[in-house]
Amino acid sequence: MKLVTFVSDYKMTVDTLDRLKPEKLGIILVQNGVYHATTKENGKPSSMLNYSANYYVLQEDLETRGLSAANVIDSKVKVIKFGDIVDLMFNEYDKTAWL
Amino acid sequence: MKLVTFVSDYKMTVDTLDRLKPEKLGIILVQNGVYHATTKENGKPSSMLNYSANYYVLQEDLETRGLSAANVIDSKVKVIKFGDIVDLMFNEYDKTAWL
Amino acid sequence: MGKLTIGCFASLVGSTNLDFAVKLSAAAMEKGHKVDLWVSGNGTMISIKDQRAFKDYSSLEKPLKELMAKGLNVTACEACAESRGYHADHTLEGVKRFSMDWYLGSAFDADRLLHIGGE
Amino acid sequence: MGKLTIGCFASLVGSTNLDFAVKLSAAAMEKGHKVDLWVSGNGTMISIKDQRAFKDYSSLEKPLKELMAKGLNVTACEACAESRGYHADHTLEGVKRFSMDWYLGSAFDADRLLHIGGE
Amino acid sequence: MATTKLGFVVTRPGYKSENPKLALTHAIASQSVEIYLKDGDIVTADIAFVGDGVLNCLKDQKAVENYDLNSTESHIKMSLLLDLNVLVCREDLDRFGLSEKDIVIDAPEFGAEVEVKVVPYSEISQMMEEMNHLLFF
Amino acid sequence: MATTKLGFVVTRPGYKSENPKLALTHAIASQSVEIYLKDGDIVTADIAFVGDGVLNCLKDQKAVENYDLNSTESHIKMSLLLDLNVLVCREDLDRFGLSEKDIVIDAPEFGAEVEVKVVPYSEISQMMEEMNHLLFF
Repeated sequence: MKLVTFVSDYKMTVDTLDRLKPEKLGIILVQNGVYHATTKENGKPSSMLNYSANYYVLQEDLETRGLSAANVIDSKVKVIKFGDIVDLMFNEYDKTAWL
Repeated sequence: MKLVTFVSDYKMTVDTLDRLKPEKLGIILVQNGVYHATTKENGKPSSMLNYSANYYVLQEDLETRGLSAANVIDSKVKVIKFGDIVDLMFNEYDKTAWL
Repeated sequence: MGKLTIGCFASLVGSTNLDFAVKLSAAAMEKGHKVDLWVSGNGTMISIKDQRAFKDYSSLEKPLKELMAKGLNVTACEACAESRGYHADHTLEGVKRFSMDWYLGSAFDADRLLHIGGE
Repeated sequence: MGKLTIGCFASLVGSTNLDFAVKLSAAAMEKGHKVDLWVSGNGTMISIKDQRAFKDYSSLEKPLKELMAKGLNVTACEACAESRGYHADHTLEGVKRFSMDWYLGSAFDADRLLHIGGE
Repeated sequence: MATTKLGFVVTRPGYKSENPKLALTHAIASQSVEIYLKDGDIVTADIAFVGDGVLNCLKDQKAVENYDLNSTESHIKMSLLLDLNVLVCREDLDRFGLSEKDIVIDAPEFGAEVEVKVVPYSEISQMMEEMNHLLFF
Repeated sequence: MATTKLGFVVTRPGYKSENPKLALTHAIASQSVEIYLKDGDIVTADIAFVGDGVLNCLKDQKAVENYDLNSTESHIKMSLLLDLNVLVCREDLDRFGLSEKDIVIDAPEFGAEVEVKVVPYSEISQMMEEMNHLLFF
């Protein structure tokens, strides 16, 4: 399957992502999930960025928290808007998971 | 201070307990926090049991989850009821923290 | 153009999950998709009418009404609503109330489904 | 005997935090303590009257009424309630509604305070 | 005549949040969805407990006694009565040192003929592949 | 004539839950609590951001623009205007590679005369010792 997952928390209480092995994986960082794209702890990026996946982060949720594209620490994470989420869901992936 | 803390989750998203160093510390495991008293992962007890503290677990919340005093893995954890929580709060501790 | 079914189970004011669901509905409709929004659990909070809009609390009555006027289909879980004291006479005009099978019925012919569960 | 102030910010049906607050109130009153219960955020859900009691959802109207009859003091955050569409005319009899300073006023002479925040 | 398959995946322990319970009540609602569909069309619901979600399956839950609330155990049994496919991840049970004897497996007192299946994660993964939509709780 | 000191401790990041915001609005309510008290009695509110809670203090939060919602930033500034003691844990800022220039420090546009204090955890610990009651958010 082609699965796009939504990560909405900074500290995760589930480890579902470690075991999902879809043919194609997208990770959209939303709400407090956006900190995975912007925040290093003790100089280390979040392990959330270690999956073999296409990464996206929601611009509105960055801005709400005082962050912006300039704060994104890894160029593989693409800043997107709600309309882009719709296109990803319909055109690039066939199933979704909100973790 | 004499601090009694309530732990209501199994997976914690805050590490507050690591830094609190009260003169006297009590930890009451309630709701999904009761699993810290009963559940080993890969044979290892929860690190929640590693603090230098007096430990308690709420009987009602054990039973609701299909657990009982017989499942408590460490004898230092005392099974208590709501009335005991009241007595602990008023007689043994002066401040509370719900983490 | 396709059909998107969104299920949202978390509350309006306590989290931004419902804000997310409403904004995603708007974006999908703008692109010509049909959208069904199912709210269950604390998410049924969105179905109450006359929520006072303060700047300290998120308020979705206005955007929801605008989207419903454009065809957004919003249904609340009846049992979840009733158990919270949200009765039919306090329901926002246009919001339907059905039992949980409605969500599954909507999923039947959905091209995509986004279930927002979590905490 | 002392005074216990409990503040509960999470919801009735979505979590058992309010169940916990009500059971702890009952236990404290049984031991002769005076109890103030402040509900804010989604916790204001407890203040609505006519919540239908299903066995699949926790229901606190009955124990709450019994405890209020015995002196439990329950107050809901007015802004949190209004923003959710919980208005005065749908409030459970005996539950008061004040602004947030009420909680701090209750804390002033409380011997113990338990603030149930969390998620 | 079409079938849409929904996969309900429970990843969190229960009671603190009502979500694990709502997973089961929504899955059970697949039995009455026909009123919204054309003759012959159906929606199926498979349920999987993975990660800390397997803790929902412990037996002897006294939720009625303590919180006047139907237990998650009783909802699992109801799912069995309705012939739903209920999977529990064996690796996660192992991680917690739990076995079949600790969890709800059958519901003869409800008249249920199917049982909970304790399976390796690979089978749950396979189930997720086969579904049209996934719902994580 | 008595004083009760309340310590509001914010340990989680904001917006996903409304709790960090409620910490600030409740702390601000210490300014109007007198109506419930006798002359001369007061309730004070100190606020500390620790752990992931320090992320609430980032400046330039566009919550009004995106969610039509007052930002946590504006509530911190309001707390400064009201002379509340606002502490931010230096070790946690360091852990995130953040410094004073990244977070809300003052609110001259509100007419606030006090500033946010970035302090070592030991000072927050000391504050907690001095309080009569603690409220963790």
